[in-house]
Amino acid sequence: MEKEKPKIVKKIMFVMRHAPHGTIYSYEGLETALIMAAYEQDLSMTFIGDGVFTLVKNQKTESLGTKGFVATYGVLEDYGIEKIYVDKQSMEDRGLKPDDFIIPVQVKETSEISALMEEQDATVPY
Amino acid sequence: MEKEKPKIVKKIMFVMRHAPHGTIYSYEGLETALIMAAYEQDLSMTFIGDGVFTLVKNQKTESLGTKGFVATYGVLEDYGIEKIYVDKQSMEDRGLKPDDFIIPVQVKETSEISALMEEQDATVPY
Amino acid sequence: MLHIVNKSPFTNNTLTECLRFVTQGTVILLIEDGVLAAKSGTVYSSKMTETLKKNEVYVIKADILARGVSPIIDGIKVTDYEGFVDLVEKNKVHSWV
Amino acid sequence: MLHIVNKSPFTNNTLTECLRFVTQGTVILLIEDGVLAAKSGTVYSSKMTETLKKNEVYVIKADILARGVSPIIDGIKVTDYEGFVDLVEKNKVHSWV
Amino acid sequence: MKIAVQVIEGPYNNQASDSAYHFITAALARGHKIVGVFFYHNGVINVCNMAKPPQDDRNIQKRWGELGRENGIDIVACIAASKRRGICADHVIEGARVSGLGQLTDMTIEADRLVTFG
Amino acid sequence: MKIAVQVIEGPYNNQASDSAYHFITAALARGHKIVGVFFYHNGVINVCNMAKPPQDDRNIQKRWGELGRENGIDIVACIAASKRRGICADHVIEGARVSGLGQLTDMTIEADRLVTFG
Repeated sequence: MEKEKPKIVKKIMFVMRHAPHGTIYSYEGLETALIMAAYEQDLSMTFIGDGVFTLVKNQKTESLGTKGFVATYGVLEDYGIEKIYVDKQSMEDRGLKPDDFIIPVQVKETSEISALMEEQDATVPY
Repeated sequence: MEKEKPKIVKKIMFVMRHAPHGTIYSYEGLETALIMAAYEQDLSMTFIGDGVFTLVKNQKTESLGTKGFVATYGVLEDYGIEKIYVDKQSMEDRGLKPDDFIIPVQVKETSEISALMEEQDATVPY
Repeated sequence: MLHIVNKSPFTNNTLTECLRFVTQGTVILLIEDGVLAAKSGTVYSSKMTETLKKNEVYVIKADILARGVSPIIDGIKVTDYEGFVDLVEKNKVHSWV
Repeated sequence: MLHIVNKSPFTNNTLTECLRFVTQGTVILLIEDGVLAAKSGTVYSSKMTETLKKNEVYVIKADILARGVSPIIDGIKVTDYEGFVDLVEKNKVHSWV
Repeated sequence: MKIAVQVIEGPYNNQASDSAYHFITAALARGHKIVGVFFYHNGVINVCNMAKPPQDDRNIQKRWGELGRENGIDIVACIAASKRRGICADHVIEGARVSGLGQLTDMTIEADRLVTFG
Repeated sequence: MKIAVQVIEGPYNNQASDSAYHFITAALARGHKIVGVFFYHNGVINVCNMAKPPQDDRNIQKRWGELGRENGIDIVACIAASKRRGICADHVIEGARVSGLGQLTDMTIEADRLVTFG
């Protein structure tokens, strides 16, 4: 899709803190990320708290009758969103490890995530 | 208001667990209680968790520009809802005591509230 | 009595609060994000294991599958919406929404 | 950096999670039900007192008044919406919604 | 057994609508009677007839209308909650209606169980 | 300074709309520019023009329209989120509009700060 490219490139981080399925935040948040990806900004996505459940493998929503949107997170990289961070403590508190996720992620310490947040021009929380 | 009185009298408990103002549950929940009061059922209202903040004295919403509905809880008794229970631990965890409330309440132990819940025909959670 | 909880125990204190009011014979049903409490090896799982010593805990299978919750804590019973209905038929209900 | 929190710390873990990411110089602004964390004498107040040793904490006066939160913990600063705007002007912002 | 259902969150935004729907269809399959479904708080959004979700997704609002029509279930959204939110006034899905909190009261009194989804 | 605002919860149900409104009026009083207000998730309910709240209460939706018209602020609700919820299609308050997530992107890029209320 051809877009008139703005000259400004900003650092924008999506901060995902909601579990998938119980509420729509991680689904509609993904929609935002995919649209924003067309604007050639410096995007990243960080999973904190229950947000880390979003990327868990083997989510099967057929028996709920809802759209299984989580696989779509797999296309983030194709859309140029390559910086995917997971908060280590959130992951460990929930009994998860990097292998449990559908895509490769960068597991970060609390202090590293704080530093990344401070670098951003804007954070978009969902 | 004349209502055709149903012959059934049920024990119905409103269970209020939300803080006031941040969300509408305690306000719209009160609306339900006042309507249901006209049906001459055996009603009670129990405040658990952040619900205990609902009855706190000296709530001044003028500078928020919102409706100060909390005083309306004061009419519950006039509407025949006389069983007002407050969970003791929720109250103490939040640094509150019976004097802090706008109306007289019955402070109950956890086990007493459990027993009261089990007596109900229905609980209405807000 | 049947207590229904639909919130994640990692984000919200609803399940913890509910468990305080549980007595002998109370049944707990976890639905929606509430089923995250059924995952083994989390900071919440010992609380669930403790609860299972005195109370039955059920989860909705569709919610477990949707979230890929695995493995689940030993002793938690997996049911479907018809099982949910049966629990409601057998017990008085409180929804901790 | 300014962290904005609008949830009650008694119901939701948002403030606790936010405080984990706070560093030297981070400012915390409590709004809406978040101001309940400013009440003294609660199970959460020692956590706030600890936070105040390293960080500035603000609350919105209108939210404090609406909820009758009193007394508030020593050291917490009370501000209004214009003060909120000034904090946003001085700091990058993250909203913990 | 007679069951009343209350839903207090909006469709799609929260899973409550889906859970309530699956619970009700299972209750009907088990031979129980659903005395009514009452929508309150943001739940009132469930009966708006203008939903156009993505084609590969369920249409929650339409599904409520069908459930009401096909099973003779009273599907009611609270009028005060609807007015406050400014929705659904002239756009209520066929098979549902907007009415007062007295309907919730009637359902609760008539039913053996009230189950709330939120 | 240029500020963008996002609101992700519905009016009345959550205080987010009120906080955002008070924040914006204070920002305008301080001489800042509001580059836009974007409504997402249940926040889209903020722009429906059929609200009839009790007479002694504020009319949040109407207030957003006035804020947009009187201050030339772009007030935008997400179209995908609106369609899913089935609301506001032909009933958008004067002074607001329904558009895509590109608007949120534009606002975020243009602004010095994005503040989200939810």
